[in-house]
Amino acid sequence: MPVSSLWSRLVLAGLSACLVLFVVGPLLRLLWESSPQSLIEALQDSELQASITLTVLTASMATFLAALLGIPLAYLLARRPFPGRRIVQGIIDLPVVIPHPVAGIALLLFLGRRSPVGGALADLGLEFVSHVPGIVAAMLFVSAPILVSGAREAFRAVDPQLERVARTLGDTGWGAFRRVTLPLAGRGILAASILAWARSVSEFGSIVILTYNPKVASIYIFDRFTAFGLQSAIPAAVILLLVALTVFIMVRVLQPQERA
Amino acid sequence: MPVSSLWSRLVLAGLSACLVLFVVGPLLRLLWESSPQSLIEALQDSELQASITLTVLTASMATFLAALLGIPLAYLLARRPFPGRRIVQGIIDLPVVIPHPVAGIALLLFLGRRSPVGGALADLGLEFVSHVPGIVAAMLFVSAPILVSGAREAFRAVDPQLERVARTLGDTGWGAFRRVTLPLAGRGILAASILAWARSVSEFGSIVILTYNPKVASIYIFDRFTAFGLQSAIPAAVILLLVALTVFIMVRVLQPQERA
Amino acid sequence: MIRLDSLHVRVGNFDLRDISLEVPPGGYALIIGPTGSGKTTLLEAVAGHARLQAGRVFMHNDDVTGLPPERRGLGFVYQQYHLFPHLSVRDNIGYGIARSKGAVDGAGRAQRVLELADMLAITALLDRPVQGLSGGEQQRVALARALAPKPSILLLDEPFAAVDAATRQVLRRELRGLHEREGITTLQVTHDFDEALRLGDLVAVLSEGRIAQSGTPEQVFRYPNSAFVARFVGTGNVIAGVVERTPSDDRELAFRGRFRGGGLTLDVVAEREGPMHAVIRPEDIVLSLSPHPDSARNHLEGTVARLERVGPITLVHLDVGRPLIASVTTTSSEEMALHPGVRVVGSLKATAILLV
Amino acid sequence: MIRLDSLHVRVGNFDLRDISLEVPPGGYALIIGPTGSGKTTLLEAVAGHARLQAGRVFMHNDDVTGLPPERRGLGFVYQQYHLFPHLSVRDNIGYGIARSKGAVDGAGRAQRVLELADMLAITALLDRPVQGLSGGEQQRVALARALAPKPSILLLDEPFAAVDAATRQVLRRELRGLHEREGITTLQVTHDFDEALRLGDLVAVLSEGRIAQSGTPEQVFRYPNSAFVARFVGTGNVIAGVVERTPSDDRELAFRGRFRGGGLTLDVVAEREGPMHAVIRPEDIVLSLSPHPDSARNHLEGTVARLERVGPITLVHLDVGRPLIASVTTTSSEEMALHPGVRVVGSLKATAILLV
Repeated sequence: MPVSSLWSRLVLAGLSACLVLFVVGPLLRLLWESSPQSLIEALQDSELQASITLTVLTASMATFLAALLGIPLAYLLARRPFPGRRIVQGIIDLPVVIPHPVAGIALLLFLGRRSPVGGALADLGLEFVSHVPGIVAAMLFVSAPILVSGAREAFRAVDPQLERVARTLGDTGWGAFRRVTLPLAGRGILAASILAWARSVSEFGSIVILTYNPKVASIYIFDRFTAFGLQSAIPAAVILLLVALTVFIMVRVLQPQERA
Repeated sequence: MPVSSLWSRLVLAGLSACLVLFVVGPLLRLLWESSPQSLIEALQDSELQASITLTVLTASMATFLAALLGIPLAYLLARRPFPGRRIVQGIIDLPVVIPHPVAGIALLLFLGRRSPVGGALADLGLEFVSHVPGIVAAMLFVSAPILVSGAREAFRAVDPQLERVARTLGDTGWGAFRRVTLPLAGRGILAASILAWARSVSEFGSIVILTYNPKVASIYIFDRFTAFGLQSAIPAAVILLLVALTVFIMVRVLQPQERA
Repeated sequence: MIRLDSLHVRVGNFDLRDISLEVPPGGYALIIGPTGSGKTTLLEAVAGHARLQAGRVFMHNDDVTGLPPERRGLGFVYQQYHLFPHLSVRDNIGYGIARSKGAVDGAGRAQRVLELADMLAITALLDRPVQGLSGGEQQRVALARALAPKPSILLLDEPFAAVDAATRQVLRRELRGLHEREGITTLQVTHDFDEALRLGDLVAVLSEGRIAQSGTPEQVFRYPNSAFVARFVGTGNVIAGVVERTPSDDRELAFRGRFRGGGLTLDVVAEREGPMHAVIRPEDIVLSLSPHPDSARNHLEGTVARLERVGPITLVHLDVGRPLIASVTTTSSEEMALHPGVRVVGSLKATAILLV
Repeated sequence: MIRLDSLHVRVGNFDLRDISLEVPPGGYALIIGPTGSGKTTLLEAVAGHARLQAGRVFMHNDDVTGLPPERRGLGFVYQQYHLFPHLSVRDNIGYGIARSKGAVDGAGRAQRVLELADMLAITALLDRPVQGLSGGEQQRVALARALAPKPSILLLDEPFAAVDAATRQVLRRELRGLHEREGITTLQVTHDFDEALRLGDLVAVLSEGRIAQSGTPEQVFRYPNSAFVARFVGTGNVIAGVVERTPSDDRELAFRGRFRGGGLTLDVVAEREGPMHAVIRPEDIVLSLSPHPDSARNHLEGTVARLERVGPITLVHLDVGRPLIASVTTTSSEEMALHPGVRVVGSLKATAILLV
């Protein structure tokens, strides 16, 4: 190896290290602020318990809906060339770039009693604004793109020729999908679902507008922070961080080993 | 094509359409609520002007920093097997799953005057909490992973053999990077940067904790919403949505045509 | 039996047209052609993966044109094998059995897998995942998988492209043996005419989406019907030129004539006049060191440009005003002490020149 | 000139060991071996892309072991060509010129590109992007790009693997011609011994990271030093067995002996006793329809199992208790009316049996 590359390597490594430290520093600092006792105490707070339970349930519901509607869409996007596919792909990726309060306001307008859609659903007894379904809707809006793009990539990673092979071996189209494509894409889809679940748990900006009460965990933390100050928000923040980290590690384990 | 597949196609298409409508419906509804006049009026509001200017400037600064530190890291992750690479990769992806208010609290602890890092920087005149640098820090924290992973994929998509070819043709390592890899990864890196910029603009949950004032656009909208109600937040929300859409279309145009 | 009746297939903006071909029951047919000539598309149309614009596909006298692939009862071995990565070798081979018509029970299925594994010498691999297999091993597993449901028709897409030359020879021999034992009607695609010579009963040369020539490999090799086929199958020297009738000899279907082209003038036996290609097989050129009288009508003087030894045969690259390749046994080459620069005479019978 | 001195290269857990080889100035050497034998790794070590565990690389008597690839002054043509996708054909070819030592001005560069494009018949492609090119065209552009900076050494990694057979022949001929005109020391990797026979002055057979044998292609083909090499280069029949000394004939370096193996007993001329392989070239077996006295020491009776015609040669697959392949000219095969089931006698001189 030529000598010059040592120098360029040091610059590369130095710049990279700055970024890594900037990401990991705040998280370590937050963990550092908490003690096992304070976490246990915080977990005994019935309001925090309720908000965590609510977060888990709503995030799970949103992920279920995202999977139910999103996996078929992901398959279509990955495998079937249909007119307007690029446009549909674009629409489904949109929520990633929309500021969260803007998403909240848009959902409020769409699902509020005064809108045709929201009104019709309210007549059926499904209220969104300031109700639990509002939380699920906000979570679904921000997490569906993550699930769809992850599942789409998982389907794409499966060689489409394998389905053809299965058909020459006597499988119908659905049989080939169920016995070949789905098992092969399964891990990727599961990882995408977990990531979508985590994104749901992390959402704040749109839920704060749609349904402040009952409070999901991120709103509970914000509420503690504004009402009682930093120290009082830390234990709940640490608990939510630990949940996020656990989920994250699960996803990493599920995802296929990366290329070199 | 066998008859059975028509039925299964309808189910697939129906489920997919639900999700697409759920995403596009609220956005159309929001655009519908605004009129050109109301937008022009809103744009003349000096407070909104100031918040949009602030948002653009801070997001650009955050993107610049993310690119400066993140492109080298992306190259290392894509090309050089180094010990702990998977861990570094994991760390850099973490912010995606961390609830935004938790990220805000972690940054507050890390960059506040009472922390060693924040204290040292404050002595140098760089204050974060309730100051503009806090906005940039929050934006950098949430957008860096997007830039790094996009740039990493862009580098990966370039055949590493091409650099080897360039070297047998007389290029040094740096020359091969500059004349071959960088031009080929350029569009992908630019698209990732724009996406990171959009993510910075969209951020709310961590900025609201770190620096409420001066207000970036998403906080301005939230502030209007809580202080004056839904109607008063709509024009600003539409403007931010239009900005997001513009950026989004730019990214789509830049990204390489997708595989079929 | 496979019968293709005026198929027309369109994929993107590539057309495969007027494809008619009949492979008799138990026959072994090869489709050859250069990259991009539509070979794989043709196989996919036979398998039912590609939509037909026109034409019909018959298998054993049944019209299967409208049937999906799973109901055509055929085996397909893909160029890249495409083993199922989530299944073991055993489960890959067994995949199709459970779904075949004469539904087999678990024991019958296990029995059939063992039988095939034994036949293809992969018994030791049965419990392995497919990832670590070599090219040749994957090839055998793919073949066993395709044969397991006892298809009456086997389609092979360049089955030897991804293995090295030594393995290729072994597999080629095994495949031919297997074909003879199982009596399956086989249609294989290849870009290698050598393979057709070694394996096929019938060969069809594909060029730009159409069948340029079909027949036994021998026929196609000896009597290519166009300059394209002659070049592609490597019949020998192909020279563009013009045929003229010799004034003294006319009123017959085949007449003695004169071919001028590539700087040469040759006595030929022709059936029509005008622009044609002369095809000369290297082994039809008899080399000698000095001109001497013989019955051949054409004598070409030139020098040896280069020798190329291919096992027991030596190809002699001649310069006779234009490049010409002759072949001699290596023994003769040594006896004549051929080496670059030597002056030689190539003798060539008029009847040995094929005009296309 | 390239000289490799006891190279040891480790990539992952694969080792390339004890590689010593010298290619004389202007020579054309081929490294052949099966997939996974380390051929490409060897080329990368020569180019300076792979780190050496031990050993030294010399080019023109300079020790270049410590130099990065860009300072070794060589051209490298990769198996998959790896043209720069963001540059036109012209800019691909010109890429290396600007960076070569005798820095050329813009006009000189354009001149060199035209010269090479002309030589390789790709002038018409110069302003095209590289995406639409066929395999053969890409191959030529890659070759032109590698030759443009006038390297004194050219490395080729399976340059013909990705083109079809017809194009391969043309390119092979062109490459050999180019080599002779430009006088570049060339080192090529291939898995195809045929290529070595046609192209190389020197061949090294690689097996599991070591050089199993090296020499002229003729030497290696005629006198393989191991069963592996004999099988790999396709010398012919390889039979495992044991050599015994004939009691009456001893005290000499080479002695008459008896080889037993594969169900056969053969008279041989051996240099040592014990387990060995007998290598018999198909063309050394003389076939006749009935036994008749001749000078050959071995007469093997058997039946014809199968005929395989390869152009002017016919391979006769015999069953003599074990399979044995003989080759005859197609003419003889026809004269003898050979077909499966015919009983024949194969005669074989004791001196024609190579023991390894």
